Amino acid sequence: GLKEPEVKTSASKKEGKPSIVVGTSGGYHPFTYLNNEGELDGFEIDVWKEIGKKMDIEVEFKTAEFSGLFGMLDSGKIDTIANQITITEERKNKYEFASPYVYSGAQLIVKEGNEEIKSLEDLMGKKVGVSLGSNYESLIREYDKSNEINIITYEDFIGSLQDVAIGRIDAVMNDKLAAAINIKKSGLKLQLGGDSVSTLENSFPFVNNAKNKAIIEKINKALEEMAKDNTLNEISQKWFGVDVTSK
Amino acid sequence: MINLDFQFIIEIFPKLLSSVHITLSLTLISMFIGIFVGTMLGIIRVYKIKALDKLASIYISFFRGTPLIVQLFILYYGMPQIIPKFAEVSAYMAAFIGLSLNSGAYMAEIIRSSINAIDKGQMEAALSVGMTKWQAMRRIIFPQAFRIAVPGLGNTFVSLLKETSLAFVLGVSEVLAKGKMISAATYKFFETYLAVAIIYWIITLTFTYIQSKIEKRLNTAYS
Amino acid sequence: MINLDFQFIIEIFPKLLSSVHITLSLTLISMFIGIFVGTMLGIIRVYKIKALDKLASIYISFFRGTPLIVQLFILYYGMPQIIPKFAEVSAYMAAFIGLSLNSGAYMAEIIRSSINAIDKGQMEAALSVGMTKWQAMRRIIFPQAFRIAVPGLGNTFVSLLKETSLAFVLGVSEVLAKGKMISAATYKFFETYLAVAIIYWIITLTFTYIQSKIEKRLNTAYS
Amino acid sequence: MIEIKGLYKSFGDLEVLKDIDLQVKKGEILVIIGPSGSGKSTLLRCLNYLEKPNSGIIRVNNTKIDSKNVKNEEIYSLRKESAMVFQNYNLFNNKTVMENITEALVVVRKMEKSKAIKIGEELLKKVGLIEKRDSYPNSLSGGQKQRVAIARAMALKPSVILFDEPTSALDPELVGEVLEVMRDLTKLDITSIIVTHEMEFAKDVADRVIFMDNGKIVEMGSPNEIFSNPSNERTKEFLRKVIGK
Amino acid sequence: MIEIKGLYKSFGDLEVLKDIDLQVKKGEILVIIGPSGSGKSTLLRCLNYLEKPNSGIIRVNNTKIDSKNVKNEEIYSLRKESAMVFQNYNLFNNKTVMENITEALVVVRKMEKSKAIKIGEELLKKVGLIEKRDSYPNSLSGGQKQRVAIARAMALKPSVILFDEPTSALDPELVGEVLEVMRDLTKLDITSIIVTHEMEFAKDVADRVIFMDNGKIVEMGSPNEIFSNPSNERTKEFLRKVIGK
Ligand SMILES: Nc1ncnc2c1ncn2[C@@H]1O[C@H](COP(=O)(O)OP(=O)(O)OP(=O)(O)O)[C@@H](O)[C@H]1O
Ligand SMILES: Nc1ncnc2c1ncn2[C@@H]1O[C@H](COP(=O)(O)OP(=O)(O)OP(=O)(O)O)[C@@H](O)[C@H]1O
Ligand SMILES: [Mg+2]
Ligand SMILES: [Mg+2]
Repeated sequence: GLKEPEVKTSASKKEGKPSIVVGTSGGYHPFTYLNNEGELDGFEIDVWKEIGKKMDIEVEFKTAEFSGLFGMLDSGKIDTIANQITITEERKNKYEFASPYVYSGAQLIVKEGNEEIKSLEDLMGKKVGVSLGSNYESLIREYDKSNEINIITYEDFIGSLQDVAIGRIDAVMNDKLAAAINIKKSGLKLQLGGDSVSTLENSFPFVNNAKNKAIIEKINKALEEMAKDNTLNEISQKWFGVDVTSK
Repeated sequence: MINLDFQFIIEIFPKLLSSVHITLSLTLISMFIGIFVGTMLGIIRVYKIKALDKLASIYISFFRGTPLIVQLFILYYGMPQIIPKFAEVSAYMAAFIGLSLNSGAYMAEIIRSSINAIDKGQMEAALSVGMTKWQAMRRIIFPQAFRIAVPGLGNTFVSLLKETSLAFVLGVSEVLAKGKMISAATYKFFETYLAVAIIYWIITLTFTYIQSKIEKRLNTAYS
Repeated sequence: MINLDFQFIIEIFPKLLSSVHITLSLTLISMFIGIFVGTMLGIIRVYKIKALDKLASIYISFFRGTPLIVQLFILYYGMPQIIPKFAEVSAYMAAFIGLSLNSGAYMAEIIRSSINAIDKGQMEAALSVGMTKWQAMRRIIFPQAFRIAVPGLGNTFVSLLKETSLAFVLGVSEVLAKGKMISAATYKFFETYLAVAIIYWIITLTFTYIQSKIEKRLNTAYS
Repeated sequence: MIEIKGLYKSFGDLEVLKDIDLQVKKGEILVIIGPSGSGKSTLLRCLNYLEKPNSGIIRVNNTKIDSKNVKNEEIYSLRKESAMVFQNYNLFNNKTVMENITEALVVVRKMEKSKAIKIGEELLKKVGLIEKRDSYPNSLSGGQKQRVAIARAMALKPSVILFDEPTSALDPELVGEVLEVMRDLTKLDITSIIVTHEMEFAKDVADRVIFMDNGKIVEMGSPNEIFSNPSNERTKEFLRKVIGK
Repeated sequence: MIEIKGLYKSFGDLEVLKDIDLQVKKGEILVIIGPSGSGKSTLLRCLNYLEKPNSGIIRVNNTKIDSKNVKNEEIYSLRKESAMVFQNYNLFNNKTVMENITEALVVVRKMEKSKAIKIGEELLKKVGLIEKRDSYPNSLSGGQKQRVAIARAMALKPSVILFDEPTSALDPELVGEVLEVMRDLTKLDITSIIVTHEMEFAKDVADRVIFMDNGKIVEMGSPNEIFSNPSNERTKEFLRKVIGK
């Protein structure tokens, strides 16, 4: 691990051990949420606790509304965000990302018993819901050159699922993991529509500057170690029963 | 440190403006229906019209007391379970039904207080010349109460303007929703919100200008 | 199909209630400061106090015209860049400064209209017995205007109550934010929102009860 | 034709009208005098059902209302029979002088607007306010307001007019003119009940005078009887102070 | 001591006061008569600076205000010298009868509350309203309101009182009492300006009478001169109609 207490972060306040402040919405199970004890819990939290151990730094979590997290990031009130942020070209223009630690894919969700929709081509002439902040809209648009798919954006994932169940829309596209978990948790009569459509990589964004570059390097090293000693896989198994941390 | 990307702000304007008609139509229609609902409720409460008074109280307390988002949820996701026909109601429809019912509750209070502010002698004089209560309301009391209500109704209008964004939870994408979608790809929340704020502000300024004209007119009798 | 899990609603109540003090303190403090701000602005606008009148207009138009979330963003993220001292302001502080300034703008309009509703003769009588304008305001005009303003201020209060939830974008987790986080584990958004709605409703009912008592008292002179 | 039987009215503990019985003939001018607070205004307001009596029967022409069982239509029809000039005028603040007069004609009597305006012009000329036709009440002097209030009531040509101190804000010149207008009313067989404290005016105009005190009708008679030869002690005392000057 | 010089006042195009010059001596009772709309109320309101004159100088005792250059302190000091009884009373709606009287004593004169209440009780007894001390204006009869308005003004014991038709809602009994109270005022060297249209009252109370018409002072003199032997044609015409009755 990284021993020298040289990691100084902009938001660190505590004396002694260097610390890093990680922002999270606390509203995205099972990645980040409040458990029965009222404490932050989830995949992201476990990953960061482990990173902290490996880097020998204090990890401090801050919760805020998702859209607020980026203001906090930009203004230096937090150092990074742990909230399943997908890496895209556009985002890379603004932020520096650590190495991917989750590999996922886009997944269609349909009403139970609907065997019509299995892939993007089945969506032609249909209504499909996507969540705000996801990249599924551009993913579908890229495929749908002839503009035949009706895309509806939702502020709230659960709202879009309700609409599929009620029959207002035909399908929802979301993260594969989130899809599986939500179908089970929501109790709505839904099912997965075919296999996942594409691959996505998620990681932690940092404000682009020299100091952060050094930190990112150390985080990458810690993630590498976690992959090697299998702790990353263990955390994934604990939350999902599968390994989402490798391609 | 936040470095505002002004280029970006300018770029997204046309995209945001393409949704302005949704925001505006939602606001105006809801305002219109809301004033009607609010006026009815206001009258019922001022004149304590028997059975209805209690109902009006409950209505107002529910719609003011609970978050609009819950009301929209119930309307859009809850109602179809009770009345299946409701499943056909579009998100847009549901949004403006919800916004109308909600703003109606707020306006009821404003209208109630402005009717109460009118000297009782005005109603008496109207009754004494043979008007019915309703004629007196329409001809004498309302026009005077309206003058007092305008600033409060203006408050409701600008609140409503911004609350239309909640319709996004139902999938209606008005200005703010559009902004969020645009910014989601880039995470330029700050810039987007600023651009949205400018649009809202311009709408509000236009409306405030109209409001001040109305007020001036209503004040002629009192200056 | 939504099957409400009442068990769940009951279970999360204690957890939600543990954040009620944040919601309530934010609301009450902001309301208090907001009334003060609103009264000052209202007076400035009614009596068209020279230079200040224009400023007050701009203030009101900005705070009513732009989304609260933008105001909070500017306050919390923007201000520290202009005045570095501002970086020390906590999210909680920023939230209630923002809410106060915002609600003040709304209340200014309500207070303006209720002062305008008072017969001019009242001010004249007060001046004629030798009171200063300010004494006349405090002793004669306000108490009468307040009676008319109460329902409108009530509107602002319940709006404020629910708008405190926006403070979550700054990281202040009040009732609704807490609810969202708790429900994340179970995806029982509907239940959570309902539970939150119930809490808001109870607060509103309590407040409305107090409001009706105040109104009754203020009405004694007019019944 | 007006008939009042057993009229009681109280505000809380304060009994303001106590067992009032009264009949007024068609076309009669009845003047009510009496000290301040004796219930004169309240009596007029009850006659128009602007105050609901605690008990008692009120009849105006063919409309009869028993306070024990009041129907809204009865009240409306009662009010259509009568018009009222309020002690504090109560002009419609949001209407111009002309509109104050024409409003009821158009809304209640369903008269054509142009016709109503003609009536308004005539009346405004009579009370000397034609040049104020487009002013709002807010910019009128006290006497001007009072004249508009009188014109508003008379425009309706009701079968009964209730005047509550209709000359209080008028200078003596105008009092004479109002008197004349009232004489015109009698020709039209309009019944008038006038509350006034101007004894000269009362003498001049009244067919019959009532003296009220403390919520009761203390004495009633022709102007001559009441002013020259009152029988009741309280009336005598009241008039002594007045005539003494 | 009051002095008015070259006072002009107009509302929009309407010239309401035209070049008014006037002096009132200390302790004098000046009565203003004149037709409705002639500018009597406006003159009183200008004297209290509730209306700002277009031009002219107003002096009350040692406070002198030139409308060309008005300072707020001057206005306040002017108003401290005087009190006013409004034509439409303007009682404080949110205050009880007692509070209406004591409010200014406590707030402006910084009197102890208990002392103010004593003064209030005395005055209320004088005007016969002690049992209404805790009522709100809203529940008073017209004459009762007017009496409270008079009591409110007198409680201040100012050096000048401006009465705008102070007896319009009073029955003759009370007019006599108010008259007496006014005579008391003269003993205290209080200057009074009274607008009234009750000629009897004017004769009884005035040291000097002014006849106003159309925004001008047309004639001025002792009551005897004005009422028995007016020199101006307009005055004659006005009084002919009055005395004729
Ligand atoms: N605020 C105003 N705006 C316009 N005109 C006004 C205003 N106030 C008064 N006037 C006009 O000024 C004239 C004089 O009014 P004022 O009240 O002084 O009359 P007055 O002599 O007191 O009459 P009255 O005996 O009827 O009370 C009237 O014609 C009136 O209509
Ligand atoms: N709404 C009310 N609430 C309580 N008391 C009232 C109300 N209205 C009138 N009164 C009281 O009833 C009594 C009679 O009032 P009313 O107005 O009928 O007197 P009035 O004979 O018209 O006197 P005035 O000559 O002074 O106008 C008064 O003592 C008055 O204070
Ligand atoms: Mg009366
Ligand atoms: Mg006058």
